[in-house]
Amino acid sequence: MSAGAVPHYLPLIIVIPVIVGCVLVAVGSYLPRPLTDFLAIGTAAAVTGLAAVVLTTASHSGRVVTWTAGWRPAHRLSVGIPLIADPVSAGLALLAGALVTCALLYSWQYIQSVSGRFSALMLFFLAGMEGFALSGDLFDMFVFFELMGAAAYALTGMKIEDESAVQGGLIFGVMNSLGGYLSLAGIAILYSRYGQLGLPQLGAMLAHQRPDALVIVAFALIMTGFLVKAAMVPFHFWLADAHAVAPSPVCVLFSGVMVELGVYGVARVYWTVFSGAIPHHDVTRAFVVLGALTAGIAAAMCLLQRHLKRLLAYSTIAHVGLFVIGFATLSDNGTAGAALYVVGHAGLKAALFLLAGVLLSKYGNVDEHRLYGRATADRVEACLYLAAALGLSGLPPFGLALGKSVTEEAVAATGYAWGPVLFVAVSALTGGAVLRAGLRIYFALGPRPAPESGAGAGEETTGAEEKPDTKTLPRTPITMLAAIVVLVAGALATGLIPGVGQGFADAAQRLTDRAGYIAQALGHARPAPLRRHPAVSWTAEGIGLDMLSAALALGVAGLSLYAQCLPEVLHRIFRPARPVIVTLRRLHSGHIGDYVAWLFLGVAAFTALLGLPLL
Amino acid sequence: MTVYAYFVAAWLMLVGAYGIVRSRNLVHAVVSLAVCQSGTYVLLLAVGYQHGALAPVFGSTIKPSRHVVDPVVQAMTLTDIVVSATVTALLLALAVQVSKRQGTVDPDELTALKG
Amino acid sequence: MTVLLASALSLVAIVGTAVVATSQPERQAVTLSFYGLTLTVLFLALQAPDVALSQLGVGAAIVPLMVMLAIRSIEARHSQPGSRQESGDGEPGQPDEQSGGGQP
Amino acid sequence: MSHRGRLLVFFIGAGCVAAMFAVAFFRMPAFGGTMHLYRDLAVRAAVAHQTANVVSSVDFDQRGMDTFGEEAILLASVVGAAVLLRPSDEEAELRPKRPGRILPSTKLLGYALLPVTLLIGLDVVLHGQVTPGGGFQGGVVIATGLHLLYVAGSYPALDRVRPLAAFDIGEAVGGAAFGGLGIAGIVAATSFLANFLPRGSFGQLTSAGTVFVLNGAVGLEVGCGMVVLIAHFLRQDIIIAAKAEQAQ
Repeated sequence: MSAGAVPHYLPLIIVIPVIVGCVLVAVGSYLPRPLTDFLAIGTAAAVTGLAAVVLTTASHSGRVVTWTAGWRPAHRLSVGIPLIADPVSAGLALLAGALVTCALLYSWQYIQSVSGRFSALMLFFLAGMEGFALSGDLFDMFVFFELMGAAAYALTGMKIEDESAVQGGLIFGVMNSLGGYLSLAGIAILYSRYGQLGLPQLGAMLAHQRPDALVIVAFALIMTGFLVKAAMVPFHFWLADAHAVAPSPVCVLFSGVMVELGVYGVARVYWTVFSGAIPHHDVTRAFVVLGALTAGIAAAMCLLQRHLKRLLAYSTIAHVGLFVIGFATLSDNGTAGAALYVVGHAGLKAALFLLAGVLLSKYGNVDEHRLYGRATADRVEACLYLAAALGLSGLPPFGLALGKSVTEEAVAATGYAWGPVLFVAVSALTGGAVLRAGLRIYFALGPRPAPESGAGAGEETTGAEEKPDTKTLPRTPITMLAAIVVLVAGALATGLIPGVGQGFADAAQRLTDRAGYIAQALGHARPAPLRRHPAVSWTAEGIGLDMLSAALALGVAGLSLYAQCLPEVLHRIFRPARPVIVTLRRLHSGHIGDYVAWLFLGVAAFTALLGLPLL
Repeated sequence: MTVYAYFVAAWLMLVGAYGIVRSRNLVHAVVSLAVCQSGTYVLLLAVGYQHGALAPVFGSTIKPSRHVVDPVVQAMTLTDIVVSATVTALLLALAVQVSKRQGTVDPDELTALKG
Repeated sequence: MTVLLASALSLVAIVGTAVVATSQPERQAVTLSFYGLTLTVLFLALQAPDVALSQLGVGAAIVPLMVMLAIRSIEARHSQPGSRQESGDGEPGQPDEQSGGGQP
Repeated sequence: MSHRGRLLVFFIGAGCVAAMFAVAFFRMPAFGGTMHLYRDLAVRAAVAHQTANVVSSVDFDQRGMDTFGEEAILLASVVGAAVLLRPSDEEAELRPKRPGRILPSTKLLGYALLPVTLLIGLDVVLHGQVTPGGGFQGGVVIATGLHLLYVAGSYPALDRVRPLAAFDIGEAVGGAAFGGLGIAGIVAATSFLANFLPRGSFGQLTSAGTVFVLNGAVGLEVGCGMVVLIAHFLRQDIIIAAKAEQAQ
């Protein structure tokens, strides 16, 4: 297809998965399993290919814009809905497509799919993510937010034989819906004054306005839905519950791209609609506080887990906290670094979840303590796990390390000198926890943990009763391994391919360019030429910090493996922390009422943090 | 009257959320969530209302004019109602399964997910 | 007109509160259905016949019906262990008068 | 958290959120005011496309993308409910018990009302572009109507007129047709969901171009989808039971 025709075909990225999903619903029960699997994987791959074409076009022409149903804007107003792909949204569309392809490849033949319905739900989920990433309209974003949600709740609760799965799905559903409704209330409030819903139109109207209470309240409410999706403290409770119980290939999508789409929603809506009205430093302050709190609490929770998927889920929350700090710098480099961080993280975390799924299929549980030494024969898996875990803690040359170092530098440059310290500490703690689990499971290092040991016996989810995603597998199927290898290789490639940093820096400039977005969406304006920017690439200092966090992660892993063998003095140092840990654990109670109460307190706190200094 | 409708909407949202917080039954919590969402319908339609204006459906008797209430909020509310029905259905299905697996639908007694 | 709107709004607020305050879910299906009807009236008063029609079908009939069916499957399960005879009075397959919008 | 602690946290949070709402509401345009920018644009656009029901024009023409997403949500949740309410490994389907005693008048009313509601539903679907209603509303009426059979006391009768596989296909065809018409818009007029069919004259049954066809697709999807959705709940209630119970 020629470059000029690309905008016309942009909606296909959203429509094709829905249509194929319909086909699977209609005839899925009559087709043989390989055919439905092939159809689903083929569709996901085709969507990925389309997204790649759009990304290429967008990085040349700035943005790919299409107004659905042909309602082009006049006088900066329109009745239609635009789909707008700038490099960041097209990149996310590509990431979502690629991860769904890998997840479906992993599921090939093995994940129990009731007459093609698992594949159909995955495709609807894909459509929701693509729609959310590409939409240029507030209400339309809400619709696709809900589509993501509807498919995701069902996918979470799929293993109906598993008592925690259905509860996790329910909690996820209630929290996300509540967040969505508060967002919708915010949209209605904004609409009452401005009478438009498109992001570019609203951005044009709000530019250079003094923000009054209506704008701030609307902003805070709209953000709530996205922050719930992004699992920021104290909206994060649902994530660990949902990830712990969803089938592994679904976790890949949750951790790899859905949660990040929440962060994207925050960045997109702030940059295009509100950045002209709400001063930058207030937004930076609010989100840096939120991100730091999230990263800290989640890193501590991560270290406390023995349920492998729950452990990985808390590590995701901690990393999302760091992404948010990166985007909150509101600088080109911070944004570029955080975007690169997201992509690098997606590949590694996806690989780790799939490895956890393999363990579950082979050994019947995901409890780190029970799995001790069970998988010593799985050499290939052990290597992949070790590589992914070290990559997660920041080991170069994975793309994650590059993103992390660029973000650290930008955060420090914004005036938060403690930023790099936090980044290194959180990477070391979460990476250490992941490594600890791997060293126990694959290498039988450290003393054998007692099945009922730990600070909070009876107060935690162990993962011993988790129901497998598949029939018990004697050995790892080649399709599963292939999916994992592709993911790890992809994560490595983002750090090694020259020019990747440059591409992300250009993409970040497009995301933060409000005027350019509006001009190109509402008119036929050519994109502004890109500013020259400092190189986004490996630096000696960054590599040093990355190596440091990887080394510290190894240290953390070693310490917690051999905690029993430490001298009494060291134990005494940690004793005052015990009540804090117990309280922290108790707060994650799995009680829906608690979570809703925290959600409202969170909205109030966030609004106060953002709005009070402005009034 | 100038803001009464808005306050009714906010009341419904908050009272629905309160229902979830103090709920002793997951089905009750799901229904409360539906009440919370109905607050958004009321808010949307209230935003688009105009005193004395007619429904935005023209016909042989009503000539096209601008003296109608906002059709856009109505379209949004329609979507919202579909979302409500479908989300409620999924959550009820999950609640039914929770009761089968754990033998209770009281959030205070559900213990599968902790820490 | 204003009086009609104000009373419809007040009714919705009161009935909505009543739905949340009904702690026995069996009765909630009924109050929810009634709440759906009050919302329908409000939407008509707000000049939104399209929305009122959907609300009538979804909010007053389909959703309460699903709530009722969900409650019955849950109750049937809870009265089972140990006392199989007891479940006889909640005989499945026999519709009771609580079917929200079903009653003509 | 304890019950009291939970309520305390909630009341602090909700109190602040209520204050936020209040502050915003007093800065919003007053209820019932005359300033509705989008309304003015939408009415003009609907008239330009010969669509008498402006809400239908917004739903299927101007903001058709929203409705496409909405239909996908419906499909996803119907499939999701089917997955969640399937009989689990320890369960099996039970033969439905004989219905209890039903008053003959209730039965008669149920059967008599069925064709009436179906006709009303069809009418609501077909006239969506000119009168209030449309595919969604009509589909819901049809789905509700079918369940009058259940109220009339006959689950077997309901089961006969409701071959689930066919309804699954119906809902999928409806959803796919919506997407397909959207793509046809790209082919015929370069943009997704473009209203490329002849638009007829204002207020007629055949007016409004694609709005008419899309209404039909949505009617099919919603009607079938709602029936399937309720069917899964009914099945759960009536015929799924633990294998152990069945053995008795």
